[in-house]
Amino acid sequence: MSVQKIGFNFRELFRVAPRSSKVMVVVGGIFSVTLLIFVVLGPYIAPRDPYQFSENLLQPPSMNNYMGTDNLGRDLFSRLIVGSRYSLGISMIAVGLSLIIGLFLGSMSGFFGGNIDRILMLVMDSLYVFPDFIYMLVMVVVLGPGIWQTALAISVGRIPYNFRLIRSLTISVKERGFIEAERVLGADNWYIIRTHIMPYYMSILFVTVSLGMASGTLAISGLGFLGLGIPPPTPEWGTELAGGRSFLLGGSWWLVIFPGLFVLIAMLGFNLLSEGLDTVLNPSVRRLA
Amino acid sequence: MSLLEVRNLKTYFFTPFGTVKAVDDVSFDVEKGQALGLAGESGCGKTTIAYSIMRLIPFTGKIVGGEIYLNGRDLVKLNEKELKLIRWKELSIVFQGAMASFNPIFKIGDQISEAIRYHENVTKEDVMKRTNDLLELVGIEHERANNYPWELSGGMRQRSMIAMALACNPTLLVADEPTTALDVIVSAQIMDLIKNLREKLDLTMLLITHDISVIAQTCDEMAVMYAGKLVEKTSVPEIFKNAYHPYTKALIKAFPNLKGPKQDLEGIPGNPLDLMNPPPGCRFAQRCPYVKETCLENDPVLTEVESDHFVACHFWKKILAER
Amino acid sequence: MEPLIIAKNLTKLYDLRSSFLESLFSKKERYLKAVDDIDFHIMPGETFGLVGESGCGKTTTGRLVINTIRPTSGQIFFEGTDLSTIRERESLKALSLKMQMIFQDPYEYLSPWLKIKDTLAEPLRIHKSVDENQIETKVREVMETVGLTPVDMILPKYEYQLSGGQRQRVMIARALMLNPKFIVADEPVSMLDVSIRVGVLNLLRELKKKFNLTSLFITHDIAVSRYMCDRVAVMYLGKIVEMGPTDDIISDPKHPYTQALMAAVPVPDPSIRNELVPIKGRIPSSASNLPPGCRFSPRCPYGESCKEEEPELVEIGKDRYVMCYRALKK
Amino acid sequence: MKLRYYITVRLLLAIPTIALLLTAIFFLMHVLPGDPIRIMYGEKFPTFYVEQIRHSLGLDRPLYEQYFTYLSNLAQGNLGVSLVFKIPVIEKVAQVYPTTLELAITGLILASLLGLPLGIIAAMRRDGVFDHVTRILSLYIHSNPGFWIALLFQIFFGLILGIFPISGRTPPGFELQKITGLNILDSILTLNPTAFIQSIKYLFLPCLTIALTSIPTLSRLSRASMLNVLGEDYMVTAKAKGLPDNVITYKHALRNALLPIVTSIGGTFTWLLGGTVITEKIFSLPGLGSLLMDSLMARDFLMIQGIVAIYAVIVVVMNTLIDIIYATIDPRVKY
Repeated sequence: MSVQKIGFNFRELFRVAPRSSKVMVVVGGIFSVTLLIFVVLGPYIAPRDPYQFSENLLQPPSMNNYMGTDNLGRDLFSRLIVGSRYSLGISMIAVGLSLIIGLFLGSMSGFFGGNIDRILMLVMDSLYVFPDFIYMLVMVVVLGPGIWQTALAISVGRIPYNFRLIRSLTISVKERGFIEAERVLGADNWYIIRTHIMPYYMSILFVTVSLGMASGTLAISGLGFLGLGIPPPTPEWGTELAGGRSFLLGGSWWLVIFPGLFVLIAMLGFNLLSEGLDTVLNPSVRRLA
Repeated sequence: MSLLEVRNLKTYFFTPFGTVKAVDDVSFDVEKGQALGLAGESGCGKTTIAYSIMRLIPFTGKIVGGEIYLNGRDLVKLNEKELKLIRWKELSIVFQGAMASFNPIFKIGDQISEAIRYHENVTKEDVMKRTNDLLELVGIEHERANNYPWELSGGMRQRSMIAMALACNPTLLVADEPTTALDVIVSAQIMDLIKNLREKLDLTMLLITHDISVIAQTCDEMAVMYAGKLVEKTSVPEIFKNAYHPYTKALIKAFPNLKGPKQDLEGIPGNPLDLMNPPPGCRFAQRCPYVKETCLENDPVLTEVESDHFVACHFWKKILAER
Repeated sequence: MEPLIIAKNLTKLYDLRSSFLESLFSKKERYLKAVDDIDFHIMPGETFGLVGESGCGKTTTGRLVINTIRPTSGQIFFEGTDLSTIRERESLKALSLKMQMIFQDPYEYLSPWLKIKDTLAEPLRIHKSVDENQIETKVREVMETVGLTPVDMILPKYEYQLSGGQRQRVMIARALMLNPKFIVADEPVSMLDVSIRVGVLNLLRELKKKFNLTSLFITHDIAVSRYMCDRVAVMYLGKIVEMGPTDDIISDPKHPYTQALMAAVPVPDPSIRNELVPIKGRIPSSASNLPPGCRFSPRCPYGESCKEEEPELVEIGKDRYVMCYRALKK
Repeated sequence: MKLRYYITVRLLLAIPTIALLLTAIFFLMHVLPGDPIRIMYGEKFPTFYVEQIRHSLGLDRPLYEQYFTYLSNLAQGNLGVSLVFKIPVIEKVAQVYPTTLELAITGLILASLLGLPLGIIAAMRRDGVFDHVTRILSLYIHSNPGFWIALLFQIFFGLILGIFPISGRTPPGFELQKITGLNILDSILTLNPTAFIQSIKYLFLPCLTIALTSIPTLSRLSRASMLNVLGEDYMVTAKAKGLPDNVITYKHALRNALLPIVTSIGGTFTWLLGGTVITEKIFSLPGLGSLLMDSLMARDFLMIQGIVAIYAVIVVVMNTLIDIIYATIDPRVKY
């Protein structure tokens, strides 16, 4: 009994996907898109100036301040909305950087093999077994604070993962028959990579970006929480959360809960999206058995 | 009463793209001590028949109608618990890809003796002895019992698979493409082995293959399937001499021969049918040289045209007259 | 007449040391002799067959001839030019205009990203051999030739929407697109359903006549080689053990391995009993540990003492070669 | 004999990995902009003294020389002297590493005990209620950052319920004879029940935090692995053989499914170890992570180098160990 293949038509793939995955894609998509709108239009959406001090220190949530105010009287809701620029924006830069580097090195390594591959594999495997969060910490300290420095540190943490993914994908495609057929036709390497291997990357691109966004957000907020992220007064979720911690014993729970919820919702959005997309785009996973 | 009676079997698969009628109203019998060869192309539903008899249809598929009587008992009605008692003891199967059919982390001997241990109340020594005997029976030194499946060659693995299938002296042996994926010489040796075992053990067998010459050499009866339907069934000498159905006739002529004069062959035009949405009428109609309007509208019924010769074709009389 | 293809002392070894690790720690060199010092030639217009079981090196030979892999030693001459001397990218590209390949598995060898239209146009685009506006005409013409009809229905489809036979016809059409002189067909029908095999074989025969194609036809089925080939070479573990005109070999096989291969072909006729295959054992697990003497001796039904020195491929009659002491003695 | 050879080879192979990581960290600390001494003592510190300190640490010598000194010192187990604590780095690290190790290992065990069965049961009841619930739940847990979980635990168990301590590794006045440095193990070895209960009590929240961050990954991996095995042809054979259900599940499926899971535990351990830094910081555990954070803040670069080296050794040893375990349980690995 052969299962009819359906190729790579997204609409068709989505149509035949199980309902749970569809729900995941839609819910995750809504979360992610909303947050991305915050990133782009944050300052226009925020009801108040996130840097504006006021007399109302440590006010609990109210109709004036939806999520209360902090110890300097700044509106927490506005700070968190604008903060998405930093928490998610940096993550986006990091994902982009790590993807470009991972794509380049991974496809070279996988396609050409040989000694380049061996050396790159050794380096990347070494980095891979080492906890990425620890070298992010060290790099952030060495490079100093700043948006680009943080993004660079985080992307380095992600490179080994992307490298391995792209490399194994390249190898599996390279071994496919139609690549050999291209060689017989007289096509050169660059042509083959461009027309026949690149499309394969597209099939994992969305899932990888989405997963990368989740891990990037986690890393930035973690760095921020440890006081190594973007320094105050810039409103970054992790930094806000760490700042709010000292007022917890005074009963100002909102300073901890709301930043945490923002991180949680972002993570949930990206994770739902990647999990759902993964099932939709790789129907074989659910055709096992 | 025949040993195996398949009556109006319908097994469908329900995929997100639609329903695949893999086996659509198929009936046949296998007498005790006989071997029936079931021939057909990939996707014609012959493997699904094997899996239906074993009640091993994967969860996307379902037997939606019909009965399968083994010794008068309807297998379709049995629950999992009752099936466990029947499987391997009365019904065993040789799978297509013997590589994947053995569990890679257990030794060959363990996997064979396991089948005996759970079905019969015998001592450890007896199990050991029987396992070794089985391996010797299929032409493998019994020391090989200590090998892992991946340490054996394809031919030896298929031999071990046959040994395992015979472990509990099954009433019916189903062999699903036992020689595909094997090299020419090895597959000839495996077919020899099956032929010898049949004579030695008086096996009742259902052999499923795409290669009708294998059936010609090993079976008593032959049934031909096309696109989920049985199109012809009779004894092997009869079908090779007096085939009625145009598809059977084309199949018999579809092999280049090695002996006799070199002759030009005629292929069957067209392509195999998509079982997702089969058109009404005879399923072979698009590729049939005898096609008339009625073929496109009415599904031909399997009729007994001579004694013990069943054909599903509207024009069997015309074909008979042409002979 | 000059042969179109000459293979001289052709050898291909594969390094079996699986990993970087092993190559570091294991001094022992393990090689698989996929193709072991073979010679043959193919005349223009001829269909030359390579027959043997899997692992005998027939596919490797095909790839060596088509120049997708390079021999470890030995040469292949195409129209008198040693292929190993062609190094520049442009000349290699030009070479692919003249020789093409049809692969075994039509399910693997067509790119899933392209419509049939583009799959077929691709060779023309890579070589820019036809004007862009001429491409579709050419594609349609070739599709008609190979029986990919109705053309308009098939053009916009993807490979996974076609049946196996149609895919194999696409493969053939693609190989024909550049009007090659020489084609390597690697088991073109073994993955296809019985009912469409003959159609594809017949198509290949027609094309050969129509375009006066020279081809190397690789198959495991000696009966198919009888149907298709003018001359045939039987390979065993990287060596040619018998070579000659197909009809001569089929009517009087000299090498015991050829005899075994023939006996193994099942006969679609219940009145003729298949003879028992006069051969024991199986191919050694890897050609890296060859037996001493004749490599066929462990399986040879005649059990003669050929265990000291390996026989050579010797001409025993007009254009007939055998690698067996016993056949020589007679 | 063969196994011993395999272990030797694996251990030898671990050396380039460790060397590479150490080299990377060395160059990271030395090549990138920023003078560690300057950063440490501040802009106002007299340049003369900075130069003197640089000289005494050998920082004014050419980079390659420093690198080879670093390597030869390393080979002798000398990681230098901490700029802050003024004691050898190795001594300080030796004091604190058991805390991290204990946290990581107990976390890994807890995560495996919970995560693996969840995934395997979910695979067996695929597309059922249990499967869906675990899938959603583990996605949800996976979306909670470790520090957030830790904070919630502190608020709930520590502040509201008050049943678990929320900071430190031991209560004040805790006495335990030190054998391995791992409190739980030591208290068992010395048959000290009070210390045992106290150690567990203090370890509970950090350990649970660490475990929760890894459970989703593990359950997902084991679900995928089990599904893979359930789809194999040999499972059909097992069913066709009419074997009892528990034999099919436990003998044929589970043992095969566990093989890839064992390999993935290495990755989980790496991920989990990264998480210990924040967890230690939040629960004020005196481990490598806290020490690393303090050293990072103080720009104590020799200390940072030393700590990273120890982390590298821990993960590489762990991964090598897993490789060896895998080789002993999978007959297909040839060594």
